[in-house]
Parts: sequence; structure tokens; C-alpha cells
Amino acid sequence: MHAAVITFPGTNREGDVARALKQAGAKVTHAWHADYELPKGTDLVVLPGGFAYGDYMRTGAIAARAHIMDAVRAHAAKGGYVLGICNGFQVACEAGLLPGILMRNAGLKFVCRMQHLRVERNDTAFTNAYTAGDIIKVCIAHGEGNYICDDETLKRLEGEARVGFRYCDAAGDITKENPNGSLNAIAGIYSENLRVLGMMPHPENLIETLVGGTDGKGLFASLGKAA
Amino acid sequence: MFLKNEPEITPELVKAHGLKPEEYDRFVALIGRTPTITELGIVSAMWNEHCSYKSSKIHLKTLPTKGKRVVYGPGENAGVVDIGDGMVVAFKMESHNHPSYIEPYQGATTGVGGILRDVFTMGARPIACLNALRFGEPDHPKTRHLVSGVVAGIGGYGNSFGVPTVAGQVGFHPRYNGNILVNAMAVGVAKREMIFTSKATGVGMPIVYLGSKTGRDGIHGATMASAEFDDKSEEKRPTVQVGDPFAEKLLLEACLEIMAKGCVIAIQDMGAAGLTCSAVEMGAKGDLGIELDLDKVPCREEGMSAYEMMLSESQERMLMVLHPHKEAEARAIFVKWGLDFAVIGHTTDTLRFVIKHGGDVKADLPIKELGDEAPEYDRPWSEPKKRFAIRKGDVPAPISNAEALLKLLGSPDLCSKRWVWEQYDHLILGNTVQQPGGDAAVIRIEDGPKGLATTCDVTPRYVEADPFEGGKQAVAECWRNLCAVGAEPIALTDNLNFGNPERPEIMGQFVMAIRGIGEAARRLDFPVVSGNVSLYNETNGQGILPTPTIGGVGLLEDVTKSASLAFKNVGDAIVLIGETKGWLGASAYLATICGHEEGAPPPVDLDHEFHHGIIVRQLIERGMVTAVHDLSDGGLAIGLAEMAMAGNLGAMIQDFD
Amino acid sequence: MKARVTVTLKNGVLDPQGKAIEGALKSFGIEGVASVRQGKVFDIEVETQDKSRAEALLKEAAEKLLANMVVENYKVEVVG
Amino acid sequence: MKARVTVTLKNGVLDPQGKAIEGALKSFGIEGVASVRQGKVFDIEVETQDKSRAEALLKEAAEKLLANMVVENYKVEVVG
Repeated sequence: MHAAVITFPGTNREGDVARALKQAGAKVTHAWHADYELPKGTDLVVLPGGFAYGDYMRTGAIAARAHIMDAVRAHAAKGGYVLGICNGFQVACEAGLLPGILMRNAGLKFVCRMQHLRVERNDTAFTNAYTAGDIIKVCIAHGEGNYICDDETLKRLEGEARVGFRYCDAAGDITKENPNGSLNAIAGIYSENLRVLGMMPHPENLIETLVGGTDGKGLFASLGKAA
Repeated sequence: MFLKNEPEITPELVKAHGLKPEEYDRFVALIGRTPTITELGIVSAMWNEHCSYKSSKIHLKTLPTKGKRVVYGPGENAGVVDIGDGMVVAFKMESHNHPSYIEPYQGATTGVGGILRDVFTMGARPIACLNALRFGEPDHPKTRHLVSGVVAGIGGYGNSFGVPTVAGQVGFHPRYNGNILVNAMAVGVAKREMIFTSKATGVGMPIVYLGSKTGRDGIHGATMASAEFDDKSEEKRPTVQVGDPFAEKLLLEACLEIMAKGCVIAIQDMGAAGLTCSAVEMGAKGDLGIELDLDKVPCREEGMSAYEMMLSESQERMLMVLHPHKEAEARAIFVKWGLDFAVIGHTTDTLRFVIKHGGDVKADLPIKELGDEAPEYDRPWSEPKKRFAIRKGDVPAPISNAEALLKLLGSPDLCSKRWVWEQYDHLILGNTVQQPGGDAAVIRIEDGPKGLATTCDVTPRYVEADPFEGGKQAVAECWRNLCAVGAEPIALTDNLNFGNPERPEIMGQFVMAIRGIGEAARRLDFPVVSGNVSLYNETNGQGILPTPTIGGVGLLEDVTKSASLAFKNVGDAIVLIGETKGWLGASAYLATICGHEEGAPPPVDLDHEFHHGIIVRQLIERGMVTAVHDLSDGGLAIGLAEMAMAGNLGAMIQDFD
Repeated sequence: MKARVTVTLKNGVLDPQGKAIEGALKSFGIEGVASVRQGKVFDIEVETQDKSRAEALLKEAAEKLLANMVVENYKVEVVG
Repeated sequence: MKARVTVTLKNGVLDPQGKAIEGALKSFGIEGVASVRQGKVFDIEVETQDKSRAEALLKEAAEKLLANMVVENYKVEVVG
């Protein structure tokens, strides 16, 4: 599987996600925000974590209008895979790849800690290595992770089972330990064709026991099998 | 033309620049004429406490700075220490105490931004940040505002820049009510041959201005750092320096790229007194003159005078001596990253520091003497009187030990600081092997197996009670914390925060603390490779607790073999290393439970510290221990409680007596 | 020519910051505040002296970047 | 009673956000923007119907919380 990791000015987790992809056997190339095309043969575009353009004015807003994003939208329109993590999820929403917006955390503070998630479905390219209903422990590190959308969109996301992950506690209770106030404890959502996934938590930082756990490996292993 | 329409240099103007009359006379004698206003501004920055270390230099010289691993000691932007396999670690600590009291958010952000630049200007990529914070009492009216501002500022900068903030201290004491402390530390790694210094070489080499544009930020920021605070400090609002972590991330990537492409001869970050200190030091170290044309300096405000440009402390700026044939390549890299790149002058063989602006010469000064001839004081100091010891027999227990334990665990200094460090991204870069909350943070270097341990420590109550023993204890505790995670301590940096050196008793605290630090550093083979001095931390004549923060770095050959403090298994035996003598002087128990801080602090036996450290490291290396914790504030009871809580396991302790 | 673009949240859209400010004001002992909603202002200087061209340019800037049309409204005032 | 408090950066204080927006607008081909500075607006509803009491209350709120008096200015407009 060939993954293109995009770097915007201010992106800072491109190295972390590249490491996780390589560990899962993917071929990784880095693309620059000012390029007009994606690298040849790209199966998966990754919008990594960070503070693109300093998160100024609105997280992901400026990056979402970079040249490369036209190529990313075209890639997604053709059925290509796109994974947006944290800042990448914010960029994906601002770029129209996914609905809704990530607003300031309800507690108004940046939060970095371990976080349990419930895997809502495992029949997608991103989660086939998990079991539906799995409780996994990854980490979060964000100040604007409060997922908000209008009622219409929320109904469709739930009705079409496009919620990928929900925040929960160790026992899987999704009414507990919501770190930012997201509607319905939403931590990640899919596009209609299930080929674009945006998520606030960082699976790429939980791929080794040495640094806290391996529950994040499943996502990258799934991608390895899918493409 | 020279000396055209210069304002008259009056005694009031000299005083406003923080120069004593005799210091001004010394400067006039040096240059043989009345200085221009720009020259007065330059010397006021070069000769203030912050840049010249005039009250501390003779004492700092007594500290041990050599060692088998030391590549660069104090004098460079950061200390550089060899860690084997052609790699080095660069680190330093600096304070931003006064700006943070006036504007906590920006004071903290610019503190973190400045120390990060000190590391990557050496060519090292930052891999960890730490911070030591001291605030007033929790219920003091300003404390809440200062704490939220400083913590948000540190997180706001470090998280965006993309370096994990992994360790530090947060303490509260009434003596910091009017004067908080914000000490920031950064640690970076590099290949040894990729290290750059600030020494210019070669005549006629272009001097290049890199990074963000210049504004009127923080003019007199450097001199303010040495200005005592009084209640009117709210009015005395210099234009506050504003940090831009986004610009700093671009500056990091652009600088590392031009360094890798061989464009750089010498490079220096613009810190306190911006262009002035960086340009003078760059020339003086290389025995070269510097000529600058300020018309070429990228400014973001119109009509800035030479004076303002030379003293501006706008953030995210660097100064570089460029290989001339590499100009186009270096400029293209800076354009790619959206940053300014302007040739603003060149090196000369005149040993003069010449500043031109609008066709006029605004300054023409002897570059070597500007630094070397700075005043150096051997200020009078009085030795603090020794206090008598307080033993456990001397103190009736006001409440039961069980209640005392809970009260201590809940006290502001000893309680969990998760509420602080969870606002810092401590997981980015995916190499955080041990997170905050332990004795030291442990960071893997690239893909391992090597790793670094890092921590910062000091117990200000001890230093107040006996600066010599307190100084020794700060170094010893830092050394112990590194050993406790299984790392070999290799070098330390320090941030010496003290009151007004013109008061003999404060100067006495400073001198004795440095002696203590030096003795411990020598005995533990733990050299001082960088540091910072922050004096005049005093409000309305009341000084802070003497706070020599010690920042240590240790090496783990195999990072998978680090130890943590959490109890792991039921049934493990608990072993106490070292003799328990029941010292209570200046202890957390006396302060929190008995409400006073009398008595002498526990004396530090450096031989025992050294041998205990080696034993503990060997036990960890051989996998013979499952948990290790150093005992410090609160002693054995708090130590055991922390191990139990971290491991979610209980503990049965025999009765001692 | 100077202009101001004001961007505010659409009615009904949750405003965590506004809610937190309401709480903070109470903790400062400032009573009598029913609700707070936070928005953004952009003070922009445009090179053109032609008012209508300035308005058109700022409208484009607002819809393309300054406002997220899913949750925000914007207003352009050319101050002249 | 409705009111708006507008908080803007003092002159000369660096505005990293404004700087980034200027760069972004240029790179999307929106020409003719000389400078951008970002500020905040607070749309506040107060219970009192007395204009001067409302103004006094909002002035206190601005100085104590909404504006950072070291680097920002504020303006109170009671809309009525």
C-alpha cells in the first residue's frame, strides 16, 4: 500500500504517522502542501496531526485551501482513501471531505492523555483488523476536538453508521470520559463511501509497548490489508 | 556623517537605561567621547545584569564545566555533551520571570520560544522541553490568573512547535507572590559534526538576518530583566514580546535545512537585546569587526530608529554568517518556508562594531571591549548564619501521622500536577518512554536503543535555610532522580533565580549556593555545561526564596531498561537504601503541618549519594528491581504513597522504632 | 481603505467559549449577564479606494476563508 | 438589553494570526489586501434595562476578563 503523507507549514506529526505506516509495511512518500499533484500511485493520502498554519484563525482553515487539497479532493472523488488525524481531521472538514466542524474543547483547555475509544464497525479499510465494539486505548492531544454538526448531518451520520469511533471509559461507557464535548461522543467519522476517515485521537502514537501500548497498530494493519 | 542631531545624554537618560553613573563614566573613557543615543542603548543592553553577568561572573567561574563528555561548556547558546555513536545532546535552561509577571501568557511563550532557539541554533533538533514554575500562595489574588496564563502559554507554544513537554516542577510559596519564576529548559540531539557555534570566521563574510520581521517588541526587555519590581510595574509596560510558535516551527526547519546544505559559517539566535548581543558576540568571539546597515533590516513597523532596531526583542529571529557562494540556495530555502532572509552587513578586520542607518553612522564601538570591558563586580556579601538542627524528638506532632500524610499529599507543592502537564503535549514524536509524574522523564533517541533521561529540581526552603547545603541538595536530588530511572547522569544546566545582589545577605545566598552546587557537581562528576542567572527577583524590597533550579540530563544505553516508581507486583519486598536520621529542619512536614520553616536542612553526604546512585543503576541494569523512587520532599511516607498510588497497590511497612 | 469583517456563530450553534465566559464572569462577581457568544473581527486594509470593489473583495475573502459558512455568518463594513 | 464588546490588539503588538491570514489570502489569489489584524467580539445580553448600568457592567467585564489590558483595547456598544 502506497501512502502519501502531506506536510503543511506547522504540521508536526508527519514523522509519527510515517513510522506507524512503515511499521505496517506501507510504502510512504511525503508530499508538500504547495505541490499541485499527489505522488504517482498514491493509494492513501494522510493528513497528519499538527498545527498547520499555527491553527490560526480557525484550525485547518488555511491548510484546507492549499493547492495540494484540490488533488486530495480529486483523489477522494475517484474513491481513493484519505486518513485525517487530529489537525488532519480539521483540515478534512474545512476542505469539504467530511461534514461538520471541530470547535474549541468544552473545557477550553488543551488535553493530552490516554483515551479509550469504542470501535463502532470493523467492515472498513481502516478497522478490519479490529472487532466491532472493541475498546481500544490510544491517546489524544488537542485543543479543538469538539465535533459539532447540524442535526440533519448528525442524523445521517448515525443512520448510515458513519461514526468510526466514540470516546468512552475503560468499560466502554460512551457517556463517560468525553474529553472535549463532541456530540454523541464522536471521535471519528467516515465519508459516505467509507473511504475517508477523520479522527481526533492519535493511533500512530500507540504502536509500541515501550511508549504506552499497541492498540493503535490495528488501524495501520487494516490499511495494509485493504489497499 | 557621524553624530548628527543626537539627543543630549543627560544623567536621567543614563539612569533610565539602568546604568550606574560610574558605569557610564567607564563607557565614556572606553570610547573617548560622548556616546550617541544608539551607542548608549547598545551598552545598556550589553552591560546589564542579564547579558554581562556582572554580579555573578566571578562566582560562576568556580563551577566545574569540564568533563570527558563535554564538547561545549558555558559560553555557547547551549551546552553540548557527547553521548557516543557520533551523537551529541545540546541543552540549556533560561528564565522569563519578569515578562511573565506582567503578561503571563506571552511571557511564558517567549520563554519557551527563546530556549528552543538556543538549542536549534547549535544545529540540534529539540526532542524534549521542561519547565520549573514558582508561584505565590494559591489564594493570593493574582496567582490564579498567573498560573492559567503561564501554563496555557507554555502549552500553546510547545504543543504548536511540536516538541513534547515531559518534565518539570510547579511550586507555591508566599515569597513568590509579587515575583513568579518561569524557568524553561530544552533538550536537543544532533550528529556531532553538525554542531554550529556563534563564532564568526573570515573577513567580508555576509551577515544574514533570518526569521520574522522586527517591531518595537520588548524594547528594554533585557534591561527590564534587571529592573526591580515595584507596585507601579503594571504601568511600566514595555511593549510586550509576542511569541509565534508557527513562525518558530518554520524557522527550525529552515535553519536545519541550510545547516545540512553547508550554507552556515556561524549562527546565533537573537535573544535578550536582539540584534545587539547576537551581532557583538558573533564578531567578538571570532576577533572580527561587524558592520551592519539597518536600512536592510526587515521591519514590520514604519519609521523605526536605529536605537529601536538594535534593542528590539521581536521573537523568532536569528543572525547568521553565510558562506557567500551559498546565498541563492539559502535564500530559496527561506522563501520556501515563508521567512525573511536579508543580508544586513558583513564581517570586517577593524574589530569595530559599526551601525549605519539612513546613510549616517549611528554607532562605532570597539567590539572586543564591549564584552570584555563590561563591569565585573565582587559585591560585598554576608555569610548566612547557620541554623541549628531540628530532630524528630524536638517536634510534638500536632495531628496523627495518618492525617499528616493526607494533608501533605494534598498540599499545593506535593499534590499530583496532572492538572498541569495534561495541558502539555507530552506524547508527540512517539518517543516518550516515561511520561511526566515520575522521578525523571525518559525519551528514546530516534529509533533507540539509546535514550535520555531529564529532570529539573530544587528545594527553595532548603536553600533559604542554608544556601550551601541547599545548593548541594539541588544537584544531588537531580542526580538521584536520573539514577532512579536507570540513567547515567552526564551533565547539568542551571537557572540561578535570586533577589537583589546589591543586598549583602542576598549576595551571600548566591555565593554560598554556587559553592554548594560546585562541590556537588565536582564530587558526582556532573559538570555544568550551560545556565542562566536571573537577579533582582524582588518586589517592594522583599526577595524571593533563593531558587537555583538544576536541570539534569542522563544517558541510557538501552532505553528499554529504564525503571519507574510504580509498584508492580503483590509480594515484592520494599528496600530502603540510605540511613534515616529523622531530619525535620526546613522540611515539608514542618511547613505544611506545623506552619513554620525553621531549622537547618538535611546535610548532603555526597559520597553516599554517589555510591547509592551507582548501586541503584546496577540493580536496574541487571533487572533485579521492579520499581525505584528517590525520597525528597515529604520523605519516606510521601515516597511510599506515590509508589503505591502509581502502581494501584498497597504496602505493608514494619514499625521502625 | 479600512474595513471590518465581523464573523459570528449562527444561532443555535453551540458556543463552548461563550458558556465558559458566562461562568467566569459570575465567579468574578459580575452579575446580570444573561448570555455571552464569542465571535471574531478582522480589521483589514485594502489597497483599492473604490468602495464597491473593496466590498466585493472582502465578501470573497470572507466566504473563501474568514468564515466557515457551515456554522458562521459574516458582515462586511467598509469604514472608508 | 443586547450589547457588543469588541476587543482588538493595541498598535505595535505583533499579531501572528493576522500575519498568517495575510499570507493565506495572497496565496489564494485574493489580491489587494494590505494588512489584516484579528480581534474578538462578545455579543452579550444583560438583564438590566438601564443603559448606563449596562455600560458600567460591561466595562468591568471587559477589564477583568474579556480583554487583556496589557496588549488589548476594548470598546463597549450597548445596542438596546
